[in-house]
Amino acid sequence: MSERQFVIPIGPQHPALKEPESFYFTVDGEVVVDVEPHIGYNHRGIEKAMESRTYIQNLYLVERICGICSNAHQTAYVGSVEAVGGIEVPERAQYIRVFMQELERLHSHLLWLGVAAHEIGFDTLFYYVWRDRELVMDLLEEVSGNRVNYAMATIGGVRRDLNPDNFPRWRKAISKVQERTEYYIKVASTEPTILERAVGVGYLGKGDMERLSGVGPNARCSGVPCDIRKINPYLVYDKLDFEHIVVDNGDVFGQVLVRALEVLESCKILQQVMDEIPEGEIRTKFNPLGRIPEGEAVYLVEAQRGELIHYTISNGRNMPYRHKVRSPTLGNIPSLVERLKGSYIADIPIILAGIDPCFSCTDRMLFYDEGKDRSWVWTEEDLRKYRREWFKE
Amino acid sequence: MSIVTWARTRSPWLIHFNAGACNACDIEVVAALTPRFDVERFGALLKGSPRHADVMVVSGSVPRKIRKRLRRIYEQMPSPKFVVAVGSCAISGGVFKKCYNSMEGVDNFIPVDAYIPGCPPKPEAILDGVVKLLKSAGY
Amino acid sequence: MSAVVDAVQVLVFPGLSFILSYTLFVEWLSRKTVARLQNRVGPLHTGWQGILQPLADFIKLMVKEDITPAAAQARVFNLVPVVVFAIPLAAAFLIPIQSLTGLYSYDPVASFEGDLAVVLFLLTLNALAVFLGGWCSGNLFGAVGATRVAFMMLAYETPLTLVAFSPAILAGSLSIKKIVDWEVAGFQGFLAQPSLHGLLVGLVLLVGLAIYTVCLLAELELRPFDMSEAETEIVHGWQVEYSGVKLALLNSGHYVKMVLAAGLMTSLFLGGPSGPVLPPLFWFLAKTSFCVVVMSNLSALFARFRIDQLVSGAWRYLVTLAILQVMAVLALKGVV
Amino acid sequence: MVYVSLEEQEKFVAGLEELGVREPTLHRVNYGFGRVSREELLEVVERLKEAGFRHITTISAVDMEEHFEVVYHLRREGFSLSLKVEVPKDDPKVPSITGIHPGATLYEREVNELMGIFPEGHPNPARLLLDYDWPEGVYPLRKEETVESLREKADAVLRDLDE
Repeated sequence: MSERQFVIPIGPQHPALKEPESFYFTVDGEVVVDVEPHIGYNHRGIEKAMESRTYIQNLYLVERICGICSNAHQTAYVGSVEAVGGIEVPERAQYIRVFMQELERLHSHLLWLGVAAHEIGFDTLFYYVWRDRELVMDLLEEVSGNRVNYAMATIGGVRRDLNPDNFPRWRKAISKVQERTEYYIKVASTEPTILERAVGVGYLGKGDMERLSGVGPNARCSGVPCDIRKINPYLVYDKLDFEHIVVDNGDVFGQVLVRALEVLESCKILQQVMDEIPEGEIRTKFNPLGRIPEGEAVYLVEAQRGELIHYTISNGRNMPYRHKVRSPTLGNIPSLVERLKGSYIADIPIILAGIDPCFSCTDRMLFYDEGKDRSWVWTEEDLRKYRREWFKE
Repeated sequence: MSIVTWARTRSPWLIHFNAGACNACDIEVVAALTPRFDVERFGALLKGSPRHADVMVVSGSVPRKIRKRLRRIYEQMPSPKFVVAVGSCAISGGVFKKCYNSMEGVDNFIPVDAYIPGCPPKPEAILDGVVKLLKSAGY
Repeated sequence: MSAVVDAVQVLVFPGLSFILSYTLFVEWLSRKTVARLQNRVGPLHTGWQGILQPLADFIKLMVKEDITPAAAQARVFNLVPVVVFAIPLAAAFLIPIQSLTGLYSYDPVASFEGDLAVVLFLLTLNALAVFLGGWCSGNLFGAVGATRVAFMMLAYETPLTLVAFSPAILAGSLSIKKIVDWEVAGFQGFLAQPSLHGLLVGLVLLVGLAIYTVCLLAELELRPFDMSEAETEIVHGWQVEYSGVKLALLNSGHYVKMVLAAGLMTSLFLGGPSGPVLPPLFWFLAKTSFCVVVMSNLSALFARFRIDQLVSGAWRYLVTLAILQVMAVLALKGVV
Repeated sequence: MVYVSLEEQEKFVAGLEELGVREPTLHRVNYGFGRVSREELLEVVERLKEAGFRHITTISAVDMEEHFEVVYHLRREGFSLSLKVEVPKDDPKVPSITGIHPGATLYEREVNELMGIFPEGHPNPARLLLDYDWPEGVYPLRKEETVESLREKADAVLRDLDE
C-alpha cells in the first residue's frame, strides 16, 4: 500500500448497506484499488439447527433464512425433500407455487429498483417505486395472509388455495404494476443523471463472469444465460411462455435492465398462471411427524437474486441428516469484488447494491430452539425498572 | 408539557441497525418511510449517522460477530436516546433463542425502551410502536 | 431615534429575528415541496401542516447531548458550526428586504458600494469553514466529505462569481441596493417604451439566472450536487460527527444560506423586493419562496452526480456559458 | 441441451464415466450424482469443465460419521451434477479447485471453517463467517458437536477475553 492509499471500511453499519456486512476498500484518491469482503455478521447456521428439527418445523426455519426471498427458499426446500421422499405434488399446487414465486420476484425486483435509485441519490424514484411495490405487497397479503413470510409451500403442496373470484382484481393490479414498470424503464433509460451514474459503471464481461460462476441477474446482465427457470426447469415453468432475459451491457445499467424486464416477464407469467391454472387438489397428505426414506436430492431454484440450491440428505428419520443451502449472494461475491476494483468511491454503493446482496441468506446462523423460555412478558413497570437498573451501572 | 418535551416527541430521528436480522423486519422498517406509511408525518427522519439520531431501531438476534458494533453504535448516539427492538428476534432472540451463535436479544447489550413484536411487524405496527414510545416518553 | 430604528432593524425586523423565523419557514417549505413531489405528505402533525417541524427539530437538537469526538481537533471542530451559522446570517443583512423608514423603501440594514463582493466572499468563506469542519472531525467519512466540499468549490465558484457580477456590470455598481434600483428603473422603462436592447438585456439576465441556479444547487449542497454529504456513500460526509447544538447550528446555517441564496437570486435577477401595490416585504417573501420551491423541485428531480462528473461538467459547460454570458453583457453595455 | 428426454439424459450420464466420474447415476431429470477419488478430483473437474460443466453451484461438506464427504455441485446448461469425494477423518484435506473454478473460493473457505476440511492450495483460506473470537479448531457442522458444546466453547473464549 503506497502512501497515497488508505483503507475505507464500509459497514457493518452503513446507510448503503441495509444489512450488517463490511467491506474494506483500499482507495487511491477516489478510486478503489482493492476490496476485501468481511461477511458473517449475520451467520446463524440454520444448517445445523435443521438437523435437529422435523421436516415440517424446518419449513418455517428455511423461510426465515431471508425475509425477502422467503418463498424461494421454501420452494427449494420442499422441492428437495419431495424429491428425496418421492412425494407427488398436484399440478394446481405447482401453479400456485409459481404464482407465489413470481409475485415475490415482482416485489423483490421493485424493491431493488427503489434501493438502486436511492443509492445513486435519486430518492424521488425510490419513493415512487416503493409506492407501487405496495400494490404487490397487497396482493401477497391477500393471497397468503402475510406481507413478508408467506408460509405458503408445504411438503406435498401448498397451504392455501387461490380464489378465482379475485382473479379479475388481481389482473388489474398486475397490469397496473406492469404499466408503471414500463414507465420506470422509460425514465431510467432516458434520464441523463441516471445514465451518467449507471452506464459503464462496474463493468464485467461475459468471460470473467463465467469464470467466477456468477448467478442471477448479476450474470445475465453480462450475457451469461443462467436462468434456472429456462435451462433447468422446475415446477411448471416449462409450460409457461416467457422470455429468457439476457443482455450484454455488463454494467449497472444492464442490471437495472435485466431486473426491469424480468418484472414485465413475471407479470406475463402471473397472468398466464391465472389463465391456465387447473382444478384439483392443492396438496397430498404428509404426516407432520412423517419420516422421509433414506436418500438425497439436489434442488435448484431461480430465486430473485439467482440460482439457489438446497441439498437434502435423509437417513430415514423424521429430521434431515444434513441440509445444505447456498444462497445466490454468496455466489455473486467474487464477481462483485471484481466489479468494484477500479471504480470510484461514489460508485461503491450502487455497485454493491447492483448484485442485490442479501447477506442474511449468505451467512445462515446456527440456531437451536428449546421451545421454553419464549413467552415471558415484560410489564411496563419491569421495563422501567430494568432501564433504571441498567443506567445505574 | 414543557417545550423541550414537545420538541423531543415531535422530532424523533431514527437510525436503523440490523443486528443479524433476516431482512424481513428491515424492509418493513424502510417501507414505513415510503409514501403509503410516511413516518415523516410525525417528524421522523431516517438518519445514517448515529450522532444525529435519537431513536435506534434494532432488528435481529445479535450474532456473536455483531455484538461489539451494536454497543459501539449505541454509545455513539448522543443522549437522550431510545432503543426500539423490532421483531421477535430483537426482543428475545425469537427463534434464535438458545442458539450458540446468537446472543439472545438486543436487551442483553443495550437498554430497550419499546418492543415491537411480530415476525416481521407490519409497517403500521412499527409506526405505532414509535408513536407510543414518544407518547410515553414524558420524562 | 435613528439609533433605536437601527437597533430594531438589526435585531428584530428585517434583521435577526425575521431572518431566523423565515429560515424555519423556508425549511418547512422545502421539506414539504420535496415530500409532495415524492408522493408523500411530509411533516403533518406538528402545528398546522407541520409548519412547526423545523422549530421542533431545532429545539430538540439544542437540548441534546453535545459530543466532541476524541479524535477531533476540538477547537476547530467546535468553532465551525458557529461560523457556518453566523456567516450567511451576517451576509443576509446586506440583502434588501424592507426598511422600517418607509412603507415602500427597501434599504437593506447595511449597504455600501461593493457589498455584492462581500456577500460572495462570505459564501466562499463559508465553504472553507465547512471544509475545515469536516477535516477536523477526526472521521474518515468527514475527511472525504471535506475534500469533496473543496473540489465542489473549485467547480462552482468561478461560474457563480462571473454570473453574479453580470448584473453589477450592467448596473454600473457593486452595491446590491443599486443593482435592484437599476433593475426596477430598467424594467419600468422597458414597460413604458419597449426596445430591442431592453429585451436582449432581459434574455441575457435570464441565461445568467439559469447558470446561477445550477451553481446555487451546488453551493447549497442540494441534489444533484450533494455529494459532500451523500448519505449512501459517505454517511453524512463532513457532518457525520456533529451532534446536538452543533448539528442544530449546522442545520439552521444550511437554511439561512438557502434564504441568503434565494434573496441574492431575487436581488440580482428578479428585481429584488419591489413590485406593484404591495410593500416590498410581501414581494420579497413571494419571490424568495418561489426560488426555494424551484430549487427544491430541481433537487427532487435528479440523481446525484459523481464528484468528477460535477467538476468536469462545471468547467466544460458552466464556465463556458458564464464567460459567454459576461461577454454578451459587456457587448450590451457597449464596452466591447 | 435443454430439457431432453429421460432416455437421452440416461445416456448422457452414462457418458460421464468416460470423463472419470465413477458410479454416475441419474437421480431424476436434470439431476445426477457421481463419485470421484480425492486424488483424481482436480483432473476430473478439469475434464468436466471442458465438457461444459463451467459453473460451480456450491460445495457441500457432510459428516458421514465414518468419514467426511465433500460434494461439488457442478452445473452445465440443463444438467446439475453432484460430485462426491470421500475424505478420511484423520486427514481432513482436499485439493483446492480454485485454480479451475475461481468462483469456488468462498465455498472452500466456508467448508474449511464450518467442517474443518482444509482446501490445499487455496490462495486465502482465512476465516469467513464466524466471529473473530471464535475458538480455533471448533467446527460447528461436525456431528460430534452439539449446540450446547459449541456454545460452551465459544462462551469460554469470551469469558477469557473479559478477564
